[in-house]
Amino acid sequence: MNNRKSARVLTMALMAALAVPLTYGVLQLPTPGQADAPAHSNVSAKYIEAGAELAGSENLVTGVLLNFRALDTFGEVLVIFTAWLAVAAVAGGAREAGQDSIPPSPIVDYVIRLLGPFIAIFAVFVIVNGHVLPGGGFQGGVVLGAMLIMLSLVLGTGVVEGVFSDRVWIWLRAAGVLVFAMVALLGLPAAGFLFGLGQAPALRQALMMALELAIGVGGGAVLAGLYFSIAGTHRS
Amino acid sequence: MTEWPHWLPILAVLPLVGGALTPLLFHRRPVAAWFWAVSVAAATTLVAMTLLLKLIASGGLSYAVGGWLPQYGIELRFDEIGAFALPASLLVLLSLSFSRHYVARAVDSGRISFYYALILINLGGLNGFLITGDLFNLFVFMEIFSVSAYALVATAREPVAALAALKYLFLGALSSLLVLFSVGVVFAMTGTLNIEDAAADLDLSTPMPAALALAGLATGFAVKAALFPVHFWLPDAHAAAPAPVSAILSALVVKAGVVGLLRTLELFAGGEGLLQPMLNSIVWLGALGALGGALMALVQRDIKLMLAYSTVANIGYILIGLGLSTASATTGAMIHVVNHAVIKVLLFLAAGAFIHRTGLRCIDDLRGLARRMPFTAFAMGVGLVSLSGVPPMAGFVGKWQIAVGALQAGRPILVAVLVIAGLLVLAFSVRVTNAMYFRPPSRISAAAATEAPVSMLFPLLVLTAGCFGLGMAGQVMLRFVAPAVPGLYGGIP
Amino acid sequence: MSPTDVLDLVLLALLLTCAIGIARLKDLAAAAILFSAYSFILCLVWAHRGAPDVAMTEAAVGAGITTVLFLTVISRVGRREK
Amino acid sequence: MNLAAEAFSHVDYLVTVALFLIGAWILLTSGNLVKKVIGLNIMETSVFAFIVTTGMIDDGAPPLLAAGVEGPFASPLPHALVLTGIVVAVSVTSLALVLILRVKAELGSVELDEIASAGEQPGAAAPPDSRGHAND
Amino acid sequence: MTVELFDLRPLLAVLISLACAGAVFAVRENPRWRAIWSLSAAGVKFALVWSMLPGALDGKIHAFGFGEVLPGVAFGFRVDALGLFFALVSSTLWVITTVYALAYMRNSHSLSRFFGYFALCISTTVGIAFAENLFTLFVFYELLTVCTYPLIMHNEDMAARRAGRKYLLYTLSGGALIMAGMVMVYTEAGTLSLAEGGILDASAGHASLLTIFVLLIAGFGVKAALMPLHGWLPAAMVAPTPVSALLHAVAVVKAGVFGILRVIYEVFGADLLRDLGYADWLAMLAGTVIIIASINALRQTHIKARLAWSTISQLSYIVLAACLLVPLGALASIIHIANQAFSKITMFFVAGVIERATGKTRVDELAGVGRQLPWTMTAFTVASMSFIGVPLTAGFVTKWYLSLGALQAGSEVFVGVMVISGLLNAAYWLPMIYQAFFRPLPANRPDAVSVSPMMVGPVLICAAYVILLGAGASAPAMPFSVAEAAARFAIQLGVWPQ
Repeated sequence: MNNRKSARVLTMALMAALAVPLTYGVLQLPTPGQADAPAHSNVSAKYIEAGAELAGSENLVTGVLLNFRALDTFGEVLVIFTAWLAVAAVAGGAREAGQDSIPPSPIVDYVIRLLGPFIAIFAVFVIVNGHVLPGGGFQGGVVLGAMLIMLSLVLGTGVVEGVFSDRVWIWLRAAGVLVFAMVALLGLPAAGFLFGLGQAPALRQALMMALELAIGVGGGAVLAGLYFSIAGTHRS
Repeated sequence: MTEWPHWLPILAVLPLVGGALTPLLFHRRPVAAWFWAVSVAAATTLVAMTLLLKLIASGGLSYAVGGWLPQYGIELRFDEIGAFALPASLLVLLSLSFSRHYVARAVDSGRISFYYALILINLGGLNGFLITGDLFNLFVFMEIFSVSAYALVATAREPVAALAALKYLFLGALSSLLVLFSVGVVFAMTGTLNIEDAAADLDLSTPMPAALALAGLATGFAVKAALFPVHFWLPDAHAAAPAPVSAILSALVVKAGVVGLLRTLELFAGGEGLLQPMLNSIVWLGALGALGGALMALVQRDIKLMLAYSTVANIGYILIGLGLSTASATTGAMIHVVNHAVIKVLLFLAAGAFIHRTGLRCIDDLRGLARRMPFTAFAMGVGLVSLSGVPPMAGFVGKWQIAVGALQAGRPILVAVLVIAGLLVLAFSVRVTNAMYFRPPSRISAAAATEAPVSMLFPLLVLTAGCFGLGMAGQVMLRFVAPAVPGLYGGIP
Repeated sequence: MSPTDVLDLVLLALLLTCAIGIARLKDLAAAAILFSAYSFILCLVWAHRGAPDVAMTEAAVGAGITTVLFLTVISRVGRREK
Repeated sequence: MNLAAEAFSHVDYLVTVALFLIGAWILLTSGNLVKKVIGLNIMETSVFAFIVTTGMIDDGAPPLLAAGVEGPFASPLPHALVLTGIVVAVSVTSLALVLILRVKAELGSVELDEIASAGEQPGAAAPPDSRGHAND
Repeated sequence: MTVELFDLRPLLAVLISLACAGAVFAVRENPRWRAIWSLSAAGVKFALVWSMLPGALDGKIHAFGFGEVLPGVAFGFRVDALGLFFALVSSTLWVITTVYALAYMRNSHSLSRFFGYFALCISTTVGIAFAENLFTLFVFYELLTVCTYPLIMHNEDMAARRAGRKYLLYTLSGGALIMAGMVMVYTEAGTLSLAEGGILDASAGHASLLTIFVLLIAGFGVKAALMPLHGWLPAAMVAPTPVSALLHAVAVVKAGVFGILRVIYEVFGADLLRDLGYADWLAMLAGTVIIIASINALRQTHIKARLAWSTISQLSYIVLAACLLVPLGALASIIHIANQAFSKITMFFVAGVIERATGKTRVDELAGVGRQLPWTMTAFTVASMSFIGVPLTAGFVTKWYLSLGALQAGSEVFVGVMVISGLLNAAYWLPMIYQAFFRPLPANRPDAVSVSPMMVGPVLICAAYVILLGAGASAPAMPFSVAEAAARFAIQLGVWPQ
């Protein structure tokens, strides 16, 4: 307990020591919000000016994610899949027959049962309109995941997880990685790895849609899977 | 084959996708999973070799992902630093081949396919980290190999594994955040994420924000590299993990931090005034790490802890070399990154073979094993000798270059540090070899042990040969890495 | 000082108070709930910064999923911090 | 005076710095593993807030080029980065949480003090596998 | 005046005993094949080294290079007269010692390990002798440490382990010093290859030159048991007698002094050292060591311990002579490598024989042993005469030229040192001989066990050689002529002051 005290004092000193240069440093950064700051004038300007046509998405964020910085997105899909792999690999021992964490009140139960389908539809909507409206694969995916988790809160993890067999779940979770890899490799003979989808508009739309769906489904399934692993399931 | 332009992304994507597929295709089929993992790693090694040939033939390679101009898309590069991908892939291949029988005892059967998947993904993340020319992409790949590394530590059966992994995770996440924050600062200052562009645009006239970014990047990568004051996460994690994982962590994942520091140096190549203080402090911290790590290694009873602390010491050497920023010291550091990787994998795998056969990991319990497991013991001996930097073994080349660099920089004290640290390494090497060779067995499991299976001996054999070969090949490697140096320190010679 | 600025400042102040509250709370469950509120405020800030995508994601992940995960774990390991 | 103006124009940055420090404080001082993870999350969100701020633009529109919307638009790049970052963050958080569950199951507590006092120095004496001793 | 010619023999001479070691390890515990391999390898190496003698005598230099490991750091062999001289001594003695060891070590444990490392030691010793540059020298010097360690630890008991630990502590630290010195030499001179006349020059500045000198001399001085770095040598007495012979006469200590010679004559060079004046200090040290070590030897009661201290003092002769930096001094120091080797190995063999035959190991137990083992004790007498410096024995040659050298260098004090140490030698060898021959064998002393001729034979051969070295020193193709040639190169003087 005593060394905890000293640790606190030490950390406090560290924080103070950090605070000064951090504050001083950020104060000298270009003022946020100014249109002439490098953050806007340099690359972003190009995106805003030509990004929509080049990337074929009026939602520039989606365009950046799926085109200019698609490799990041691929990495991101992999990180979250890796996270599930990791959780599954580690949780294996810790998983006991899970009691569901929070016993929900009947009203919450009812509301969530009622909302479930609508949320699902909303998620799909977010996914498929990612190129024109706010949203896209991830955004929809996390909504999907949130819905699955809410449902398993009220119905019990086992029920929701039982919808699919383990093998189906695992393929769903890998969907993002696999589809992404396929799209990426598709380009190899032609324009190159993760080719800018700029060539044929029709093909572009199809591929982007496929990517968005895969990312959404994969993300949702993984997030649900994370919850299942942590909450523990009724099946060993 | 070398004409085909797309090898660069494949280098990272192949192990990543291969890893993701492992549990899908081979869940609960350990041998098949092992075979798959080994072949993927082998293929990756071939890709890396192809790239190396291209590099030697035609100088640095650059690849615009998706055909977008580097500044707007993501640029991949393959330079002398990124060439570390070849030893990385090769060492992972060897560790995987070693794992076959090891995991059967060290990892729950249900998790084995995950184990292989995580190792492959770790390799993919490392390769991506090594070849990317984009700051944020650097962060993403760093997270890939970090997350897989945290999990790999926890796949071990030891009860403390989870806690060790958690410590590792907290420190790792902290360092990742520092890096991400600095990336944000650089973006706010330059509006670009491409390392070369940023290096060109970065305004170093007003020191402060740049210094902030530099400090953040340096600290973040220093934590990843287990530089002395922030090394404390390393020993527990590396000792708790399964031996092949310890090998990969100690040999490769930690080195990623060093590579990150090199990239930082590239990013700030313009600002000698900024770099010099950082480099100085790195030198002294490296010296402390070299001595402290060796001392701690000396007092350990658990052989894997001993090896883990010696990693801290060797990182110390490497960072001394980086910080000195004389040509020979820097090249020495780069070479030692590779040579230490080979040595350390050899040592951890040999220790793993002992643990696999006897279940013993206390140095005093290894007595008499040289008679029961002669090849493994020999490999261990060779590894320890070359770790201590005795010529003509692998460990010598880097230390020699660093020592020469230290004298050229007019800091003979650092030579003394290197020499003393080398003596300490010799001291604990003697402890181990004495136990293995000149003591009667003290435990039944040691007296009854049999030589490790071929799938374990083969990697040991290759690595032992490597320890000799790399010692002889110093000149070659020196010529290879030399071109990378001028790009690093800007004004400093 | 335009009303939007005022709104900004209020939100930022709320953020800080939430964070400090989390630091001070000894009850983990309460801290987790407060973290959810914190994330929600943050996503309001972002929505107001012209980043709807990020706001949406943060709402679902930060305020939603992460909090649920926290609560699940806390229900297993006990909610009092010593 | 000038400093005050600076501080006001950079208030977003200052707040993110404050949040970063608070998160770090929790992460470093709390002895409870779960609390540490919460602190980690605060740090992460603070960095995200920082990056979003770099891309914001005064009374600018979201980067959605629907017909008729006039600029200035906020920079889309930071938003993309932060989206990625959020997913990474949730991955790390969940891994940390499941590790905590295992620590609880194997060492019986999630309080570092209790763990330290309860048993051996973690890692230092990682016990030789029972297999080994069983033979003796 | 010297011709370099590419030649495979230096490499072969090193590899042959390496191969022998491999073969011995391979044949596990099969005594016959072990003996065959060891002896044949010894013979072949002996022939190889001798075959290079004529060339070396008329100034040819056989060389074999592997090229550079790092810039300026090459790995290669170069057989000049000095190296050949050292190789001659060690390869000659290896044959004899192998024969002796085969008999002495019979029915000891893990013999393949013993003879394997035994061979490795000689391999590395020849490597040291033929090293073209400081780096190669250092590599083999460290290898020698590694290879002798298992021999010292052979008995695997507490005492052996303590001795082994002490040995490693000393020699490895010495290696570290050399390493540091080497780096400094490289940064000052830009090369590491040894050259007559030295590779350093005064431009390096006093500070670094002195550091280099101290580092290198101390580093090699450890193996050369130069006081105060001698601690490991008496402790290593616990090793089996052939090992002691190896340590004291053939390999280890000689590697040390050889290294010192290389440093003095071919890293610094006589002229530079004369200007710097470091050598005088080293000479003083050596002189005092000669006296102190002799006095210590006087106080020892164990035969082998007395031999050890005598070794320490004898080695300082070599260092002292080398530090005179004059031709005759160089000659004396080089020739003494051979003289001390043969005389001292005789004594160790004798000690071994006595131990095996009568089980006696202490000086005061020697009464009457002369009657039991007349031949052996005669050999012992010859050896001790040589150490005392009686004419017609090897030791006399050394003392003669050393004194001449001292006069040549104008430091007569060392002649006095010669005389005193001669008296001291007499004081601690003669009583043993007196005991052995002129004191009656105590009653109830059991008869001596008969000792195999494979042990007595080497004793007599060595003794004969001691006389040969003394009486026929100037005969052609004797070590003396080689030493003379070596001294010429070392000191870079064509003409001898007669």
